[in-house]
Amino acid sequence: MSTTITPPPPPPAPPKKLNRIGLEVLPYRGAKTTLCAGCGHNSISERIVEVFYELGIEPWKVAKMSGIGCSSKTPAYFLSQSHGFNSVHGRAPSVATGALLANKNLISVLVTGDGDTASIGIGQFMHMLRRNVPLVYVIENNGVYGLTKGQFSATADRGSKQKSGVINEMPPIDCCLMGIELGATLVARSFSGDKKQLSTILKTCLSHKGLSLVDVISPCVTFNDHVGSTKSYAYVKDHEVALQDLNYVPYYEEISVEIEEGETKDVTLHDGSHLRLKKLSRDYDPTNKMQAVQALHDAEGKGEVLTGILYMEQGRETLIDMLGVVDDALGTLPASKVKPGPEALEAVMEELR
Amino acid sequence: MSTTITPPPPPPAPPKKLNRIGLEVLPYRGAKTTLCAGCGHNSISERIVEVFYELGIEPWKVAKMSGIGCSSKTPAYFLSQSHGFNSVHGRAPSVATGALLANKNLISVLVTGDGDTASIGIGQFMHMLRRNVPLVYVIENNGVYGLTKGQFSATADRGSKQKSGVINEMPPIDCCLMGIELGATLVARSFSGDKKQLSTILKTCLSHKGLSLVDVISPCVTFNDHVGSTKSYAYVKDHEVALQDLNYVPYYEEISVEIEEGETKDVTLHDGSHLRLKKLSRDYDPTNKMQAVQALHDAEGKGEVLTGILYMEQGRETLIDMLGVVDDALGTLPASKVKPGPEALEAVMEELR
Amino acid sequence: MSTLEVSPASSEAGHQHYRVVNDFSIQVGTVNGSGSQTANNVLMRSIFQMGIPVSGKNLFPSNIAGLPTWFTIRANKNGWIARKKEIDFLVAMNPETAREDVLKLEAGAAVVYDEPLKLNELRQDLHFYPVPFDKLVVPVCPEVKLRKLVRNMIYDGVVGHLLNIDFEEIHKALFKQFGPKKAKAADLNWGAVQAGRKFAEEQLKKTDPFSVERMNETAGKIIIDGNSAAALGCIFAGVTVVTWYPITPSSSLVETMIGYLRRLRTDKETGKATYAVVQAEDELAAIGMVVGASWAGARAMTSTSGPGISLMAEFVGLGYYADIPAVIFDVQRVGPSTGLPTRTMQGDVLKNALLSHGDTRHPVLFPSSPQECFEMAADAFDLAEGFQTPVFVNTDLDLGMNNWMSDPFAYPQREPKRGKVLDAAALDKVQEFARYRDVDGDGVAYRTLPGTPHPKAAYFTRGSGHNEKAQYTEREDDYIKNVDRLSRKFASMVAVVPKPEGEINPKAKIGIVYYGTSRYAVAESRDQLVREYGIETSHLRLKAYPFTPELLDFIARHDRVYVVEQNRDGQLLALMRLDYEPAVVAKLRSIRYYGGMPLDARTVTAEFAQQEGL
Amino acid sequence: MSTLEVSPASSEAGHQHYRVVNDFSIQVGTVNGSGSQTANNVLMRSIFQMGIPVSGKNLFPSNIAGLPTWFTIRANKNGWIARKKEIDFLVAMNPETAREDVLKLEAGAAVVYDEPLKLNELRQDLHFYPVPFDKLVVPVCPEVKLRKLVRNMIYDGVVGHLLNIDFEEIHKALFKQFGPKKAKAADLNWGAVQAGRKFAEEQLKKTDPFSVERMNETAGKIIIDGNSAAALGCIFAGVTVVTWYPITPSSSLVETMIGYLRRLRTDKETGKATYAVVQAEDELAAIGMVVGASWAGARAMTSTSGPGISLMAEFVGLGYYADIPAVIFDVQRVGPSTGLPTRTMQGDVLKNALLSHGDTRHPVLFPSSPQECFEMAADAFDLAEGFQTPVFVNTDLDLGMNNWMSDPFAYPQREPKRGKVLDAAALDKVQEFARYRDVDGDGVAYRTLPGTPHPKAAYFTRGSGHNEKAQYTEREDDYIKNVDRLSRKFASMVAVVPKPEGEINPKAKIGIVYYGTSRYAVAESRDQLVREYGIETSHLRLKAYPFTPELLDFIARHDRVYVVEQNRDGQLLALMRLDYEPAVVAKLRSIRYYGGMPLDARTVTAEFAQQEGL
Ligand SMILES: Cc1ncc(C[n+]2csc(CCOP(=O)(O)OP(=O)(O)O)c2C)c(N)n1
Ligand SMILES: Cc1ncc(C[n+]2csc(CCOP(=O)(O)OP(=O)(O)O)c2C)c(N)n1
Ligand code: SF4
Ligand code: SF4
Ligand SMILES: [Mg+2]
Ligand SMILES: [Mg+2]
Repeated sequence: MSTTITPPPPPPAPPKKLNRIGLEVLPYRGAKTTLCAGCGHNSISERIVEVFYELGIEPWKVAKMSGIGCSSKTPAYFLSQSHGFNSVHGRAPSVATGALLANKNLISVLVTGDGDTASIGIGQFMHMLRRNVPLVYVIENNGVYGLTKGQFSATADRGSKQKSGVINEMPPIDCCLMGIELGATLVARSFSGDKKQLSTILKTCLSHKGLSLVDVISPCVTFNDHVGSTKSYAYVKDHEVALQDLNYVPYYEEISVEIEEGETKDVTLHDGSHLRLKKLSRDYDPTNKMQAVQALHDAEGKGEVLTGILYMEQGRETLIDMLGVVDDALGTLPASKVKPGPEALEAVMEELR
Repeated sequence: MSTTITPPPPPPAPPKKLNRIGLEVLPYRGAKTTLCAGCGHNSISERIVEVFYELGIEPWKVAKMSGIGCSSKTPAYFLSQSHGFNSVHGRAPSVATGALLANKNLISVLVTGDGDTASIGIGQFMHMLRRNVPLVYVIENNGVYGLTKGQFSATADRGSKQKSGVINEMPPIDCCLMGIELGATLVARSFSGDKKQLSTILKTCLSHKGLSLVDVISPCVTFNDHVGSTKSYAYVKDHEVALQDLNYVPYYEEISVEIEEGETKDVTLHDGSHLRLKKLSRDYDPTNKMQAVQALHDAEGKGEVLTGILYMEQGRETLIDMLGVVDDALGTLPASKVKPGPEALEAVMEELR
Repeated sequence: MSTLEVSPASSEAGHQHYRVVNDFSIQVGTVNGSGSQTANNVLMRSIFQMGIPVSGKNLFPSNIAGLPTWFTIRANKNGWIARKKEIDFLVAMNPETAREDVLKLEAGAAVVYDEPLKLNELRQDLHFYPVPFDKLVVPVCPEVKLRKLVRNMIYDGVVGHLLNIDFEEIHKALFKQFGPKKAKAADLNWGAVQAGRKFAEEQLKKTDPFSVERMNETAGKIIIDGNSAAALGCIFAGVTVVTWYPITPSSSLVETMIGYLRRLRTDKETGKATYAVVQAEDELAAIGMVVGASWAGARAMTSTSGPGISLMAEFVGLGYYADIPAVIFDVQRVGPSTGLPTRTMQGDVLKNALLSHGDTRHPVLFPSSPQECFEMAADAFDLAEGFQTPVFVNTDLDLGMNNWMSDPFAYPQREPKRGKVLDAAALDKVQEFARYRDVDGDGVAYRTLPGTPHPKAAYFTRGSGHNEKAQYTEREDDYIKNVDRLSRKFASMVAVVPKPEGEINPKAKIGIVYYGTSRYAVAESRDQLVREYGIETSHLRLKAYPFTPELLDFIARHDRVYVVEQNRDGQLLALMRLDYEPAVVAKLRSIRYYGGMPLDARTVTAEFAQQEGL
Repeated sequence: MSTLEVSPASSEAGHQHYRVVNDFSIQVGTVNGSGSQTANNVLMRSIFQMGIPVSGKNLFPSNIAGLPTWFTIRANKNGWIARKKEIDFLVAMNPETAREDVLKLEAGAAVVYDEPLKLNELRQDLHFYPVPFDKLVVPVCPEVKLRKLVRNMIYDGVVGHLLNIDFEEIHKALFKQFGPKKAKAADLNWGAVQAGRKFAEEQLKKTDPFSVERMNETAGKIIIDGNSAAALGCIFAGVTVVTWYPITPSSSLVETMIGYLRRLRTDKETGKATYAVVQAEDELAAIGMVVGASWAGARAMTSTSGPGISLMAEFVGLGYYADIPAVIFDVQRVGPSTGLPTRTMQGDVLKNALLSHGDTRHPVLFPSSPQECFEMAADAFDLAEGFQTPVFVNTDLDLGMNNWMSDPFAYPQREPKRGKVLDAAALDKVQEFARYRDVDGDGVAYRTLPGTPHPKAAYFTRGSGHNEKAQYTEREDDYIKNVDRLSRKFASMVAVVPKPEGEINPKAKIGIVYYGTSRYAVAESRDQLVREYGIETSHLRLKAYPFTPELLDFIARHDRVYVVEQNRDGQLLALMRLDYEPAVVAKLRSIRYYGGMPLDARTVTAEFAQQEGL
């Protein structure tokens, strides 16, 4: 039996919010997430949506890259109007590098997991760092392989406990330390639960020229959020030490607030935006490489999760700079630019006669 | 036309020198080298022959492992009575790990190149370090791919010049730094031209329990020994800074010389041998990880080649310890040890009914 | 088309016109991560305990929680336990898929569903049983957080009642499933079962024809998945080094093994391990460790699936060319690339046989049941060590991850065959040890292990050119001699690999060749062919590549032979095309299914009928 | 057995009984790293400049300096430039191999040798010319360090005189070799040539029959190696992204390309590069970058050899399954594993066609000459972008690293075919963009590039299951539809890949099928078959897999067809076995050579004769 009901007329739609390039938030969203409810990765996706929307970046300029894993699925869940590439396990760095070689004008965001980056992918990760490939590299770090059901990854801390009770005995690979040592020009750590810090860091990365690396502790609620895990929400909340209070002022906005001398440092980023770092408990100079290394060592010793901008170096040549390529995307240069003329071939032939 | 000459009777052979287990040096030698005359790698092979002979290690206990490259060929040129395995490019760490899993009683020496380790092999290298696989890992570091004719490897210094004039723009991977950060328990750097230091370091490694890493600058005379290269004989001689004057006293010899307080430090190694480190220009404590990291950073900044024992940590569990395996080699355990009885199978079957 | 041995279903459902006993399929559609796995296993196990042949297949998404997942149970008195394409009895718990699931049913099927879904509005020709799960769960499970999980157990009670399952058996199965340590959870769940039963008894009127009756076909049998069976097989074959990198559907092979190893392979005297398991950083390292360990004398293995196979290519080529044993379990899933990680396929057969650049050829074993997973582990090690070469065991997701009933495994009497290894004593006796000399003419040379205390023992292993004495060479003659020996070695394996099983029916003109998990669908399809078309067939189930003479003989005795496989490109047929004379190949036909579901008989029968013009 | 068109050599050497003009082989045996390469190239080039068809093959060890190396030159008036198995004229400079080299010669051969080696004591039936190289080098080269290098140039003078080579041509070749920037070195070396010439004129009495005489067969031709030709081909095909990892024998392809790119592809207006070359950390990264770059719209390629191919497997599978172009040059060497890195083979043909796990199939091109290396680069890019899939160009060490005479390359008039790419304007016109929809029925769907300023442009690329709209799916029907499209796409390529070349001889019952560098030996062997056995053959040289109808037609027209290839397992024949009906396969025979040397005609003829029972 079925009854027909006449629906009431829809209420008038509220005026939609538009960003500075006139887009709603919708094109910045992605498909519905298929990750577990409560997964840290979902919060990171939300931050990405928010940041791109707020900065008013044209979605079509963006290339979303990833490897394989729960984390690597997430590019499907944000920026539906950007091209995405969910490649193979651990090898997103090379794919992203290739994409930027083809089109240096792409804004590339690479999202990966700790297994994807630090286990199978550590080789490509390290060489991408050396090359200072200009992209934003986000590690959604939960210390386990989520998608294959919770085995330890190479970022699992020594002594951290698996759900089954097994204790990790191997020392962790600290991806931020690797980033600092190997050539990333912006290195930060954050926590999926810290909306403001993470958004600010992501915006800073998007204003930076060069490789920016953000290691985001992103708890896996299904396999690594229990007591004994050092990547649980509770553990990270208890052990997080933020290095700075961060504020980002985009280049297209006027700087209004005066900065307090001594306490806050203002850094002008590559695109003219500003990052303001307000000192918290300790003195920290993120342009000092050794200090950054030392701080990470100390934090590891104390079991602290150090968050904030760990390191930044401005002005270093990126891979693209070193290659000295033309301004337009190589991939779509017209034949006239990429096919030398008959006389060029004839000259070569003549030499070989 | 041929003339027959009666040869004079051979002179009586001089009494052959034997080492402490009664072997001549011959079984410690290998096949004739096919490397270029003057190649640093040949000197390293000589040191290995010398060290194993002098320490009187049974050749049959040794497994010589390598990847692919000029350097990786060298295991054929020493210890002809030891099993050798010249595997695939960049993946010797996994092969060596496997061999030690099968037979933990092997003394494993892995010889590799900078391309083999730092380029294609960096992933396996890093994970081997984390596992603290008990072997001696020797990098014959010439900054180039010798066997494929001189392309830069990932250890080439920034600004170093190729024979063709091309300048390297990428930052180098410092394998010692990686070793220290990732879990090697003995990290040293040496120079193929420094016989005494290299021998002493190799002996120390053989007395150490855990992963010992020796990065030996080993000039490639054919492709990287010119002016402008930072891995040439001349450059290294000019820029080498030795951290210590090293002396090794094997466990089976009595310690004769008294050590001078303050100047020399005596370290008892795992097998009871002693390493004596005499301070040179600067104070340096090789058990201090951060100091080691700092020293390498400083040296890089100054263009110095820091040699000697950079870092050591005694007593940490090796992979084999963590696995808690029986004393005998797993590979040759009798069937009675590795095949559970019928009752065991029946018990499992019963549970599944 | 249905295969019930009864009169066809009446078009107006609603009355129980006839009975269908011990011959139906159940499908439970739930949400991944909702704990339905336990309820499903209990259901399957209780039917099994009633002595009825049964199979259960988990059709799950590549996702941890939240996506649709299905579980199919087939109970069949004749022992047909292949997946049945048609669902007879649906339990629709997932709002996302319920409508489509119901619409796909054939007339006469039964549907237990979550009442608010109102599925009964969709069709008139089904037997509907609405159940108010949310209401029922409240009194049995006071703790709100647990309700999502416990809720599913209610359908076991409902279905148990409707199908006439003995509740004693459900109780037993449930408590077995939870184990003694989780008795409290078991009690809670048992309450849910009873609530479901009570509701069904009081509120539902049975109108569908399906039910179970006790049989005696499963006595003494066990229930086990292929991965666990393979794990046990490795342990009883004396594996000593295990390396792995997690990947669906192979992870559970090693994960289960770790558990059993702890229990079965801890040295009694010392309390130490007689094995080493290492989680590698990737598949290149996993196979590299296996190669190193095998070289040093261990029985070493790794387990992976498609993407891992691609990454292992270089090392497998080294193993082939340098005569190094290795055992690789490939729990096949749908490729290429990442493909469908939670769907089944026989997609790596040709690829594994040819893996790596250059001229290579590798043996591949094809287990079809947990029992064969168990037995072929030993075969694989014996083959790898006996022939000093990498060996693949190509199982698949269906076999590896699903629960199967099986005869209990017989204790392997055969001692491990460690192959031609010369120890110090043997070296004393030989005049010269030449690592790659074909002393026995079978292509298999003698080897020594590192650590052998003998001056003659050492040799140098390399993936570059080597002569008989393992010395480096680039000589044409040395190279040819060595790779000819490798060809000879491959040919020698024919005498040793597991022989096919089957039956030559003297009345049959047509033969069917198949392997692995196609076994179940083919058996049932052959029965369908007889009953529906009056066509008798012979059949041969292959267990190994290289092929043995039985296959050639089988083909010779038939006019045409269908090769059934679960991949797009006919990969096993491809190997036959490569190895056999054209006259032989001319008799071969191909039946392929590549949709990623476990193969069902109807698909085989239909394709056969079509190609035969029936 | 010799093929000279003259009366057989007298058994007592020592007198010049007859003349053999423009038909002989020279082999120079030296030590690797001794700079003999220059002397050899000058020798080859001066014969070339005299208008005589010539080829030069460097048979070098996998070593940088110190191991034996050989260079073989073949001069032949008929244009037979395959390697000749028998050496007519030996220059023995290397004490390590000189004896064995001399012992292998056939009676009547000539030997120029370093006097102290006393090779004349070994045999009576050769023409010996002792030369005191060490003495001669002293006056021409005061600098002791350089003598090792300059010494070799002396044999050019000796051989030039003995073979009657025009010294003007030697001079020209030498200065061309050194180039204007190294004029001083050239002068020094020219002095050495003259010293050799003077010595020979004054001290050696010509007794052997071999000499050159000017012809006009090389006018306008160039000398180039296949790798350089491929490099130029890529440049003129508009390559924009090149990635690589060094490996013999492929390194020089990219290294040469880098040089030419700087010169030919620096944007005139801005002085900036219209290309990017990246030396990757390994082959996984090299192919990963190519996949990423191609996805983003570049014409991207990499170059490698066997071990690199194995490492690229996973990404190639992704390219296949996700429809991403990629061009991979495989300069084949001897496998499996590291194999013989400096020896040639066609060992990756089958492997590349099938690379990666799961059901995959890839097109492979087979260039046979530098000219085809040049042309097929464009073909490969057009194919890769046209069909959105990885494409292999299987060249080999012989072609890639040896110097070949060639017609100059014609300027490619065809514009690059960039395939089905929708830009913003095109997107405006389409109603819906569905990335994997087979709009045209050829299996090739339309794609968009990242960075396209259009809201409809974006889609999501993945190696996991995807439907027409590039959405994630695990559905059976979606999967089957997609992989069926990929099969269709592969079939569509047949119409586009380069067609084979050959000739159907109406008198011939037997055909010969071959590809790549077997071309030269087959041409000569066919001539031998006619002259020695009176057997006429047809021939067909394949240029691509998938096979085109011409091949089937060719087979149909002959009783039997020999497939000639340079590998152990008959890899191309294997592909034919996979793709063709048994009746077709029944006609196929296999001639295989797998010793790692460039194929010679004698080997083909002998094998043919044996199989034909001649
Ligand atoms: C070559 C290969 N090996 C293994 C896998 C299986 N696999 C899929 S995801 C994954 C781990 C992912 O872990 P991580 O990167 O930490 O992501 P998370 O799921 O934790 O977000 C593995 C091992 C694969 N897809 N490919
Ligand atoms: C998979 C693979 N890629 C490339 C090569 C080619 N190759 C051989 S040795 C080598 C580099 C060796 O460099 P390094 O390790 O520094 O050793 P060196 O020769 O300098 O001692 C390369 C790239 C190979 N053998 N295998
Ligand atoms: S399994 Fe873990 S990482 Fe994966 S989606 Fe669930 S919570 Fe997130
Ligand atoms: S090329 Fe370089 S590394 Fe190789 S053997 Fe010669 S000098 Fe040594
Ligand atoms: Mg993770
Ligand atoms: Mg090197």
